Amino acid sequence: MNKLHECLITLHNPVAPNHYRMVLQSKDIAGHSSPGQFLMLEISAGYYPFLRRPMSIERIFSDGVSILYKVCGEGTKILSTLSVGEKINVQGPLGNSFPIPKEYQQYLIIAGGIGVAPFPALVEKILNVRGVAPEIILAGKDYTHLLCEKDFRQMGCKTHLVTEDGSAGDMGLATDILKKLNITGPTIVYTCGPLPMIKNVHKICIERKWLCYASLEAEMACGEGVCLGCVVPAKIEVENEMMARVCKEGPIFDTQVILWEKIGE
Amino acid sequence: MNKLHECLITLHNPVAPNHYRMVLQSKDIAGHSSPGQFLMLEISAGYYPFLRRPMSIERIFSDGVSILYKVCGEGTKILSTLSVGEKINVQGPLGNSFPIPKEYQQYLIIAGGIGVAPFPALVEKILNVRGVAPEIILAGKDYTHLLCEKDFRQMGCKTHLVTEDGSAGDMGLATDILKKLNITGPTIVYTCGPLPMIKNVHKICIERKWLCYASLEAEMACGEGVCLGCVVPAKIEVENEMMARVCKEGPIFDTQVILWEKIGE
Amino acid sequence: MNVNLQVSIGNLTLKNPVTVASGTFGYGEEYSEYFDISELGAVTVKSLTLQPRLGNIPPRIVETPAGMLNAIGLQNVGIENYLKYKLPFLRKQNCTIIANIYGTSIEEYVKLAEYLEKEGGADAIEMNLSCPNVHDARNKFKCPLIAQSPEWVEKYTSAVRSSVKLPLIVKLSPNITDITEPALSAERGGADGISIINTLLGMSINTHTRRPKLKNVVGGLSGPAIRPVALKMVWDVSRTVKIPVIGMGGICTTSDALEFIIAGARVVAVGSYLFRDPLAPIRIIQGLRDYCISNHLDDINNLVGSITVD
Amino acid sequence: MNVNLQVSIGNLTLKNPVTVASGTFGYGEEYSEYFDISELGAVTVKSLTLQPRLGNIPPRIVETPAGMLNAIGLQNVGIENYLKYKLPFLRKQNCTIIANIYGTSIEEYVKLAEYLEKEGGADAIEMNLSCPNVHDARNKFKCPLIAQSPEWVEKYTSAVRSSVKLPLIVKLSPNITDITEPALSAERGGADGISIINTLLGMSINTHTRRPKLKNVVGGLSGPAIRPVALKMVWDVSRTVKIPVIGMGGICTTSDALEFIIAGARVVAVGSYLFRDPLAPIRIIQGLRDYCISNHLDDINNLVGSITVD
Ligand SMILES: Cc1cc2nc3c(=O)[nH]c(=O)nc-3n(C[C@H](O)[C@H](O)[C@H](O)COP(=O)(O)OP(=O)(O)OC[C@H]3O[C@@H](n4cnc5c(N)ncnc54)[C@H](O)[C@@H]3O)c2cc1C
Ligand SMILES: Cc1cc2nc3c(=O)[nH]c(=O)nc-3n(C[C@H](O)[C@H](O)[C@H](O)COP(=O)(O)OP(=O)(O)OC[C@H]3O[C@@H](n4cnc5c(N)ncnc54)[C@H](O)[C@@H]3O)c2cc1C
Ligand SMILES: Cc1cc2nc3c(=O)[nH]c(=O)nc-3n(C[C@H](O)[C@H](O)[C@H](O)COP(=O)(O)O)c2cc1C
Ligand SMILES: Cc1cc2nc3c(=O)[nH]c(=O)nc-3n(C[C@H](O)[C@H](O)[C@H](O)COP(=O)(O)O)c2cc1C
Ligand code: FES
Ligand code: FES
Repeated sequence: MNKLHECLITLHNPVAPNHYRMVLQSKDIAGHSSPGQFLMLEISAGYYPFLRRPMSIERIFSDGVSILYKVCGEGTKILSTLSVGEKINVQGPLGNSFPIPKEYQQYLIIAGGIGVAPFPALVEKILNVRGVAPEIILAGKDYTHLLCEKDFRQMGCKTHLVTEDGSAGDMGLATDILKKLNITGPTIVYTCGPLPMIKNVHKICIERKWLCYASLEAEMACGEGVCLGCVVPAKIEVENEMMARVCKEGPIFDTQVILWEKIGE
Repeated sequence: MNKLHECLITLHNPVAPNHYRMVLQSKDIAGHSSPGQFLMLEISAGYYPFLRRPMSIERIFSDGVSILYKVCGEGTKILSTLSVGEKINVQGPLGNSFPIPKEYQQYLIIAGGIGVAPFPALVEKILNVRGVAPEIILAGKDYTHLLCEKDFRQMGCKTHLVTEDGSAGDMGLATDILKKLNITGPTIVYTCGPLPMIKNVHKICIERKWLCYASLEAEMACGEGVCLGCVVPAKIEVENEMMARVCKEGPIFDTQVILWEKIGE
Repeated sequence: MNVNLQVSIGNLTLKNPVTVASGTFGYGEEYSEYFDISELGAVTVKSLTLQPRLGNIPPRIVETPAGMLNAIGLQNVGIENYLKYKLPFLRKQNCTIIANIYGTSIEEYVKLAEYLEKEGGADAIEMNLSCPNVHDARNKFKCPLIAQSPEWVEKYTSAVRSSVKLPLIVKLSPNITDITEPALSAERGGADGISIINTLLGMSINTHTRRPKLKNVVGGLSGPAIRPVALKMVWDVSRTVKIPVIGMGGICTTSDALEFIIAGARVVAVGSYLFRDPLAPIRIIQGLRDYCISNHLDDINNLVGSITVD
Repeated sequence: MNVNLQVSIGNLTLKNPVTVASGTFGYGEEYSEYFDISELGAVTVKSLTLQPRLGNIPPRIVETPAGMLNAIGLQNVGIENYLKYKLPFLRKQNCTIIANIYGTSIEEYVKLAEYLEKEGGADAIEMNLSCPNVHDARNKFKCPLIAQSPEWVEKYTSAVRSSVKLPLIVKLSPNITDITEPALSAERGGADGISIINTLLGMSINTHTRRPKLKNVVGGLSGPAIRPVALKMVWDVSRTVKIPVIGMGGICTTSDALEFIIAGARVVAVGSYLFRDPLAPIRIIQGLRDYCISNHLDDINNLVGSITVD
């Protein structure tokens, strides 16, 4: 399978202040992608920026995939200026994907801000393979940071909104909702968003003996496991401590394998 | 006068293979420009490329100026992708301009390839201030490299075409035509193009005791005389040998002051 | 036209002068999904140490203008795992292998080299005497790299030289006043080739937290940003020593590779730019062939050091 | 909020910590068309020599990824013309002046400094001991820069120190194994400040002609490409010496300037980036003020060296 593609941009829309959705045409990428995987985008032809930018796959269509991104630096700013009809060099799909173990009847997604990006594809897949719609907690700074709400509702998901300023849904954090939710029984939690959120979700899951899969982020150079730049301390094989590559062993990790105490900040 | 301008691109057309004309909106630049001066264009917001690109002013309108350029490297390639309606940061006008001394009744322009760029503005000015249309030798590799021919004819210039492959006009070099031209009396020659052409035009002018002004090119960093990167060996003030800055003392030089023997290649 | 792209380092012949820089190609598996890695003149593997190493605490990389800083800290599987799990793949692909090694003493380098030779783990050995990321950044201050001491370079080189027969390459650091001094030492010590350059020391600060962006504080700068510096050092060294120079530092395109070869590099390595374009080395091999053809050169060796300086 | 931006080098007070790098601002006239140059903490002028110099034969500059190479070769009007034709303008504008000087011997440096002091030609002197473009590139090989020899740095510095009272800054080269050594020498020699960095040696080759793009073969690399290297050296030196450091190397934005100040620079200089944006220093002065306000700092001096390294 070829992992380097010149993709036509077939859609590029603002979806919220500073947030965009881009659809990339490629049957090849679409045919090989699974929810949770990501792409490395070549932002410009020159050396500015020098490195590609990692972006989660938001949705998988028959002839392409979409990404959902936030402008937060030079690279994403330039990305946001590209027009429909232009081409962009895309590497991927890369990394592992969300496991959907059968033994769990309940699926709960907890997304913080732009961390929602990988979940539309996941919801579709769970609907397809398990026939249930996951419950979702959508958290954000304010109402403009709650993305994909409509999509999730259309797919039949029970969706809880929570904002730090109370401008939509409850006021508070994702974990406030999580603590209040009346869910019992074997549950599997999928989460993505700011690291402190993921850490807290992980703790709550441990207490409840739930399985928790998080999509992690790290500065990446190669996206292919060769530079060893994107690592996170983890215990993956038989208690063996290692530096796991977010781009290869991840980006999806069972949060129990992450050595949280060794992660700074 | 402010020399830094965010200019709207109001026209951007291919005029020949790899050649473009761009019109930059700015009353300020238009109001202060003279034929022979140049602009330094910021090609992109990032550091690729790092330096601005020098471009001659082709024509001066009431509310802007045009440039005529050839794609020959990374910078001009990126420039050629900009669209009408986008803005570009332009520094200028910079440098000196073509002198039009009264004592000469005959004006002859010799342009090689993209070296034609500064001459439409010069022809307009000579028409305005002297009421005569200069005679023009337009030289190029082949017929696609003869630019502005129509413009010059419309302005009433007698125009001689010459191409290396004979695909338009005579076959040969600009200097072949120059040698054949039946011009006598005090003549002033303006020239721009490849350095060997300029050198040969200069030699012929010396023989004929004609005055010759050339627009020179040099790698430039600042365009403002501070980096001393763009110099050419010259004897400008009272026989004093110096390294003249193409961006400040030039780009227009009386070819007699250039120390041709000290220019390599 | 038939063009010879073969070049030699010691008694090793590479089918073409293009390899990859250690640490930017792993052990070959990942990029073998992108192209047939046996097409490379050689695969240079990530630095190997006696024991597996976890490397530095992240963040380990920062993007910089036209380049990047890394402070990986030599995370690697260790020599035994390499021989057991990585080597068979490379051999199956039929790759020419340059094994890069890193030790904390002369003895460790010797052990690593001997082990590699005994187990057939490499076709040439590259001694990394110049990794900027394995000391604590604050102590590094008065604890120079081996490559910064011409005297030590010679000692290290000759110790390894006298214990193995494999072609021996010494990788030097650009963080030095005069790169030709350790280069001459390496040659005297018996090296068959010199790799330049490893990364330039650099750092980057987060102005909000007022902390270094790299957890290890300091890292190594690579990428096109450093290309002019690398090229100058290749020119300096290749005029000074008689053994071949393996040039690297910001090589992205055929034109970049040509600059290094014309300056005097017998072999060129693509490093950080692989992260942008994994196919770059293949494009360069083809591009070198094309350049030779259009310039009527039937042997790339005639291009090496062909710079004219008046 | 009132923010103090004043900083000192020796007994000279600058109204803010932003100057320009020697050789990128001429003698101030040109860019005074763009902004009020007296708003700068100081104007640092192009290197001055005893006699006017024509400089190197062109081509003198080459663009490189995120940077440029220059081989100007110290073209300048000479000290007398400076005093006669350039100084009056700077004085009329009310600029604080750092005069950068270059000599080919201790005596020349002393003469230049004494002349400047006598004629009131500067408010501080910067000794350029690190110009990479004034030797023939091929001889340069074994003819190091003064700044590459800690011993000579001390001799040169103390000679000038003992002949003038003006604040004395020594400008060092990054082409060195350990920049702290000449920095310590300069301090011992009596310098009031250290400017780092001058350019990194580099080169570039035209692959069609197989000749160097610069007529002088080798040039000095500047611009954002070298910023991480410069920042690391500023951090190293400012932890080592007690005198102020003037940091430069690829500074373009307020954020870049902040990195240098947080790393330990008391003053920052904008160099090559002026060619892109002549207003950059003014933007940075305003940006530093804004940063201080939003970070509740009433004195920029409290930011100097405020990096946290755990
Ligand atoms: C596996 C993965 C999936 C991601 N998916 C998405 C997504 O779907 N939508 C989205 O908006 N963002 C996503 N991100 C984050 C996204 O990659 C960064 O926001 C982006 O790289 C910022 O680039 P910039 O040039 O705008 O920012 P700058 O700050 O200018 O970037 C400088 C450097 O830092 C890196 N960087 C900056 N922020 C991050 C970050 N949060 N994570 C990793 N590297 C970073 C950049 O890649 C670049 O190398 C993902 C990151 C990873 C690792
Ligand atoms: C005063 C002046 C006026 C000019 N007017 C015009 C014009 O009207 N139309 C036009 O097409 N071109 C003109 N040029 C040449 C034009 O500036 C170059 O073609 C352009 O800079 C090439 O940039 P690039 O990035 O495409 O090429 P690259 O080769 O990638 O550029 C690399 C570097 O070399 C410099 N460079 C390359 N070619 C030249 C050149 N011929 N002269 C000076 N520097 C060069 C670039 O500016 C850049 O710094 C002029 C040059 C000068 C000095
Ligand atoms: C992420 C990364 C890891 C590296 N690891 C090693 C290493 O393990 N051993 C080594 O000798 N050099 C290592 N290097 C240095 C490269 O081999 C090379 O010398 C340097 O990056 C310059 O080349 P480039 O600019 O093309 O990347 C590493 C470089 C990078 C960017
Ligand atoms: C065109 C040019 C000319 C320079 N001339 C001098 C000089 O005359 N004296 C000097 O000490 N440094 C000179 N420098 C070095 C700069 O002062 C500065 O140290 C270096 O460029 C790094 O800063 P930058 O990356 O911001 O340009 C020159 C640099 C450039 C680009
Ligand atoms: S990004 Fe290179 S190993 Fe993960
Ligand atoms: S381009 Fe800087 S002096 Fe002319």
